[in-house]
Amino acid sequence: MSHTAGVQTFADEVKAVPGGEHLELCYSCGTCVSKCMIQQKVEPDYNPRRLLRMVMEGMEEAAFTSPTTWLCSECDLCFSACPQEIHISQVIKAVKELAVRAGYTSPLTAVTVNEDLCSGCGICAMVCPYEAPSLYEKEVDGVLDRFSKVDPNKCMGCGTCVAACPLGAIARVGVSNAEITAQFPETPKDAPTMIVFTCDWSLREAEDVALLESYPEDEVNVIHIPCTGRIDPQHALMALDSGVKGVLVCGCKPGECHYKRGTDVASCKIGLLDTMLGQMNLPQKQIRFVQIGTQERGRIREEIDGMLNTLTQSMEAMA
Amino acid sequence: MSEKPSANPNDGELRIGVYICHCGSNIAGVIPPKDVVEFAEGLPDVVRATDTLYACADSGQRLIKEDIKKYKLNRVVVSACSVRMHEPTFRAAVAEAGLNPFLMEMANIREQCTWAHGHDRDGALQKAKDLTASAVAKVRFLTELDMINVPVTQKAMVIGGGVAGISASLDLAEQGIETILVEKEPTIGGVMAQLNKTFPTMDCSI
Amino acid sequence: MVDAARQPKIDVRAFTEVEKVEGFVGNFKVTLREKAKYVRADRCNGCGACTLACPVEVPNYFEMSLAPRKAAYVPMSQSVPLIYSIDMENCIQCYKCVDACGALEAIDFSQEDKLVEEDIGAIVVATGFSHFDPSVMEEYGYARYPNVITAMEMERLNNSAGPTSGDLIRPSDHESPKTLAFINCVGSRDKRYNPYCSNFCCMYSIKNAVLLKQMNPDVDITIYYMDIRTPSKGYEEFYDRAREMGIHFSQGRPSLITENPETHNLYVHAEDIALGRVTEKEYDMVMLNQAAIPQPDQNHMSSVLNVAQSPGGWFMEYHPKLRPIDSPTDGIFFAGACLGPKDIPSSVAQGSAAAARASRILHSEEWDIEPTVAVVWPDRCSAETKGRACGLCVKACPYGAVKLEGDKAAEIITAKCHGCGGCVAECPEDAITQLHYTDAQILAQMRALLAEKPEEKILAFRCHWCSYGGADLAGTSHFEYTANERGMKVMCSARMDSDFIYEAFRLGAGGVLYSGCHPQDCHYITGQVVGAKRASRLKKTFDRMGMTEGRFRIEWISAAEGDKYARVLNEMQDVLDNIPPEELHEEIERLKPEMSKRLKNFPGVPGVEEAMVYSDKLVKAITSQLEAK
Amino acid sequence: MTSKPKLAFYWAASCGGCEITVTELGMRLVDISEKADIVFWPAAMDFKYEDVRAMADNEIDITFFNGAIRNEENEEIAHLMRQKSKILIAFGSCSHLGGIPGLANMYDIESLCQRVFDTSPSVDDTRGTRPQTCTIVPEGEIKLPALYEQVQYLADVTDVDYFMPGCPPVVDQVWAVFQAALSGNLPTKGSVIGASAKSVCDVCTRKKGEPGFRITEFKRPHEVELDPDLCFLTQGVICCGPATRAGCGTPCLNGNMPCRGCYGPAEGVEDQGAKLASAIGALIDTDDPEKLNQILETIVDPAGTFYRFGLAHSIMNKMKYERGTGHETEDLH
Repeated sequence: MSHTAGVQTFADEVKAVPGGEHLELCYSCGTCVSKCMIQQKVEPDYNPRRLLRMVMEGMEEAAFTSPTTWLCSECDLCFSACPQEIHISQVIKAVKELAVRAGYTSPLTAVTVNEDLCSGCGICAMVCPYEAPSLYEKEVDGVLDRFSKVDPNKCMGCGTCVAACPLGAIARVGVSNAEITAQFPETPKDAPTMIVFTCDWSLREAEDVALLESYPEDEVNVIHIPCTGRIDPQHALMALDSGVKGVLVCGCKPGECHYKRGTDVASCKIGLLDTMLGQMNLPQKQIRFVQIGTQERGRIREEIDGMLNTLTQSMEAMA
Repeated sequence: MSEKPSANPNDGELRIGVYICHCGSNIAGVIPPKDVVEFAEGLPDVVRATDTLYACADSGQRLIKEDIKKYKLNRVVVSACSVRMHEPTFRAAVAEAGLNPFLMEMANIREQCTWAHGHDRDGALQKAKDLTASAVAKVRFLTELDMINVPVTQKAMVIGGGVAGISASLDLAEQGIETILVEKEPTIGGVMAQLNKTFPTMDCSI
Repeated sequence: MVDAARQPKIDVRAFTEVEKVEGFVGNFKVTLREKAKYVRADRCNGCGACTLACPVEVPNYFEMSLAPRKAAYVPMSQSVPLIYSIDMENCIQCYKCVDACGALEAIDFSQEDKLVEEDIGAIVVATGFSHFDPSVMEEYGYARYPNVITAMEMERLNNSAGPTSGDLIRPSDHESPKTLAFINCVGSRDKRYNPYCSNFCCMYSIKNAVLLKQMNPDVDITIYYMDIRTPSKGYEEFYDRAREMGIHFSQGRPSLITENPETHNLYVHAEDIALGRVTEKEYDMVMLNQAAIPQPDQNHMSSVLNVAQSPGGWFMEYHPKLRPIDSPTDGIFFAGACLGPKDIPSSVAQGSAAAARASRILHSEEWDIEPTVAVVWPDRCSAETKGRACGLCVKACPYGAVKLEGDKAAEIITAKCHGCGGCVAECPEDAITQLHYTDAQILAQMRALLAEKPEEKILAFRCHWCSYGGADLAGTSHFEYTANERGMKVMCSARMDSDFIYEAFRLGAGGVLYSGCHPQDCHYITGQVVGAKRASRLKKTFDRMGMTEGRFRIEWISAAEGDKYARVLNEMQDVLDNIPPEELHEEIERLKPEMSKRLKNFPGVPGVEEAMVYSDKLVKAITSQLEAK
Repeated sequence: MTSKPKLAFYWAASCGGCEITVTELGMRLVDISEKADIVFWPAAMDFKYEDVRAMADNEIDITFFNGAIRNEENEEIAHLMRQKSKILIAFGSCSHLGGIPGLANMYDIESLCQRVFDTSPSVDDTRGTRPQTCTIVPEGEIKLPALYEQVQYLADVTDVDYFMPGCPPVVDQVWAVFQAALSGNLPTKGSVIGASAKSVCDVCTRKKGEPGFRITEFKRPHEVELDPDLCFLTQGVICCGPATRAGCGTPCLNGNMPCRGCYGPAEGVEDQGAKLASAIGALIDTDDPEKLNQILETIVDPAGTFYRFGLAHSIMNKMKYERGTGHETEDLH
């Protein structure tokens, strides 16, 4: 590590980024690592603490190839927990920007835009928490037309844009409209079947995740989405239309969303949908949004059992 | 102190000695003390100006004491550290040489100069000179003063009956000093009394 | 404790608070409030019959509210003094205690708080510390999860004199826990709450672990830590012993505790730093090693005693290395955790140290105090010259040290004067001076500092106790600020005479800082108030004159605020940098006559004219040297 | 005998605007009448249902059917026109999606009647008058077609060949469709004709929102001075353009009014209103439930806004009337 005076080191570059100024204060307590769920859920080598260390030690190459650099979704759970008040996500973002400049690319699968459908409304660009999509213009048949394009290094794959795109012009493997609707169950008329749309992050504990799979499939049908920002009211309605009796959407507590705002987006959409169902004089509680906090171990069981109970009761009442 | 203070206390010849402390590299690492010495030599009534590695050290104090005699100094300026640090030291030193301790003035060229302007050497040097000149200006108008004696009530009060307060009270009382130990709770003992066995003796804390 | 009670020279005044401290070294007058106990100390024999009879139960602070006490109570059976009291806030006045006390007739419901004055030569302040409330850290679930407890609660649960007679049980089901986690640095070393290291918690958690393990070797204890700090004699060895006993140490600060809603078992989420892996372990019980924090009434005590506070709220020592026990006020000393978290050995040592510092004074018949007092030139006082006393000096004095009777010139009672200089600066006739801080001395200093390129300089007036200390701290912390600052020291902002400020601007100073203690810290009780009033008058005057905002600045900077001192100076430098030089020059020249107008009486002050003559000579010597270069 | 193709126009539950569009063809109608015979057009010419009934099946080449299916008569004629026409075109929003009349599906018939016959400010009648399907008068029995419980669109009751959206369809598109139809150039059956595939945003030239743009309060067009160069959404005004099929020629946008969605869902949109809620809901900025409610309350009548023309065509409508999951007996909001 040569810290020659006057020369801008890797650490200096990172420290120059807002939020990165306290980098050297990190005393490696590991709070960020355990507050974050990426290591447990996705990538064992994910470790913000070590990335900070790599930056301090000038280990550019190691930092650029570290999964931490690419997987951090800036949820900032660690920031509010950091006893040294280091804005870790901004440090990581700075590293990522330097990595991109150096030619490294994100290992994540980004969403793609189907230009045959895209009308250039720009909603994807507005809703994205990461500013990954943007509009550009190109000539089509002699006319300047507007399309969206997605920066694959910025896209975290939450699917908020996929749900927001009015025309279904944005998709990603695993979260396309067709893939989601294909998971809707065959519904026996007399079963209290419910669909649980669950985001990848709101259930921190392994036992809660396992619980989801423990219900009989004709009762609780689980559809995994990366983030509740991916929830499309169309899907909820289609599900109910197909005979499903209840839809439970399970996302993160406000302020704890893994993709910054997906859970807020979902509560806006579900709020709107709920109002509209009310206007149509349709029962409103068939679609429920629960926002589960990091400390609400076991709450998902209460929620599912509660909804199953309600559904069974209302079916019995109708019969 | 009812006598009328003199407006013009300096009837005799003024002989000022100026001492610029290096404080090792604390001062000398930022500014050259010799430059300040040279500057001080050019100030009115300064008959002696010199630098010293550590003014507060025995050797430094000895130098000042000897100079007071040798150069018949009647005012002393020490450009060194904070008055909160060594004013008592230099007052005592000049007093030992027979000079009224209030005829010594310090210029703070360490805490308030070289340490605060480590990356502005020119600025620090200029400031050190000005602070020294300012002290020289002040000593011109200093008068001999005597400490004021006040009677002492030989009774102590300790506020807080925790382990520190009890310890202080016992030490005072065992020296024969009447001590009032004040505790706001109904019992003394503080946090310590609430503890289980305490380290390292692992005995009862009470 | 018991020794203190037995020692005849110690007069224990429990249930008593310090109301007021006046006077000075050797001659303090302390007013104590002896709170009503409703039990006569001279009659109570400590039998406890009143407690038995009392039907009211309330939580006992001493047991961390884990156990009740009666309204007629002592906090613990070994209380010193062993005198019961009635907690009138909870007492239902059934008078059963009176009956129980019987012939002793110790219970006296007519008691009231009593104010007592004591003459004291020296004071030792040992007000201790308080405990951080971890319920604000939602991640640990304290106060929501029954089996998350604090270290102090553990002390009581584990104590043979405690509510469970030393049986450690879980609050949720009263079972004895088999697996325990201790979490260190809860609320300390955490910039969100308290940035400092709480000093004793490492040893404290090791001690508790060892005690529990000794009682029950089967119990499984994990201590979560960031660093284990064992700097004193025998500490590291003790730590080794704990490891050898099988206590687990896991490096990594837990980020979260979750609870199984049925079993109330707890899951601690942390990174095992050595492994670089996140762990989630299940425990029966978790103990939070909460930070030591200043007493809730520390701010109040600070103003009662007129002593400053360090960042975080602890009392501030006069000098951290050289005078670590002294307060800035001669005759007041600190001991123990009121200065910052401290363990028992250090607290005992500081108690002894404070006693030694105090006994220097207490063993003397007389004590020297600085002679920097105010003195009157009677022939200038308007009471004498015009037969009309203006009384401003009396108003300015926080100590009642000015005697003003009839048409006789004001007189300063030296024994009462503390030397703030407020009367000196306030006197419209310039009839008062302060020894060692005369107008002539200050003027000569100022002129030397502004000899060269005054428009580039910022003349900073600082009081001796706070702002000068703040400037020192900026230096010791190496918080760099503009080298154009030129510092002047007076004892108190009350001494910062309007004439000095006018003169500084008349001499062409670019900026002037007027700084002193925060009002509650003032060494001279209300000196700062006198200074602050004057400063704001000056500010208004300068605003009216059209002076650029920021050239004259008023800031209250404590001895603990080195960063603030540096910041303020740098901001003032920015102000100057943002005025084009020719505009600044124009403004200075334009305002000079305004300043001179206000200074027309200044040359008549004894010594000032001479100081002007002398400083002209000095300035010439300074400038000629620079020109020679 | 003429060999010219035969055209028919019919007006069911609608305002008649679609018929006016046809008349707006002006002189071009003369061109049409040279190339085709108009055999049934109740709004303009004196034809009777009996005349149509008298025709052979598939005798009419193309029928332009506008209006929703609100009563027995609408449905009856829909079946009749289907039977007699080779090509049946759902003409205009009402027949395409249910249109404005479809908004009535938020209410049950009785509450609608109460409003219309009892409580409307312009009504002064305390007799509780209700339309009767059958009334005896001295001349005999008069029948009125019965109102249906719900408003349906044409394809709900019969097989439709093409859908031509718009409220009303714009004249040039109508002309283009006539030309295509008369020259036999219509696309595959079931297509939407006289419109584009993409959304209104595709042809809107207003400046779109910046990344990260969020809505904190919704406003109605009259509550705000609208900048003609900026996307309505960025001005807090709901615009249905993002999910609405283009082809209208953007007369609303040109008039500085947001798209109201009359051309129905663009390609790729399953349910226009739900999709708009999905797109516009994602623009709201709050993590505070109370604030969210405040923001949502600024959307006056979300269902009526997002489903202004397509409520009868929506999934919610299906849930209410087909799946029987509706609670028709519950009190209205």
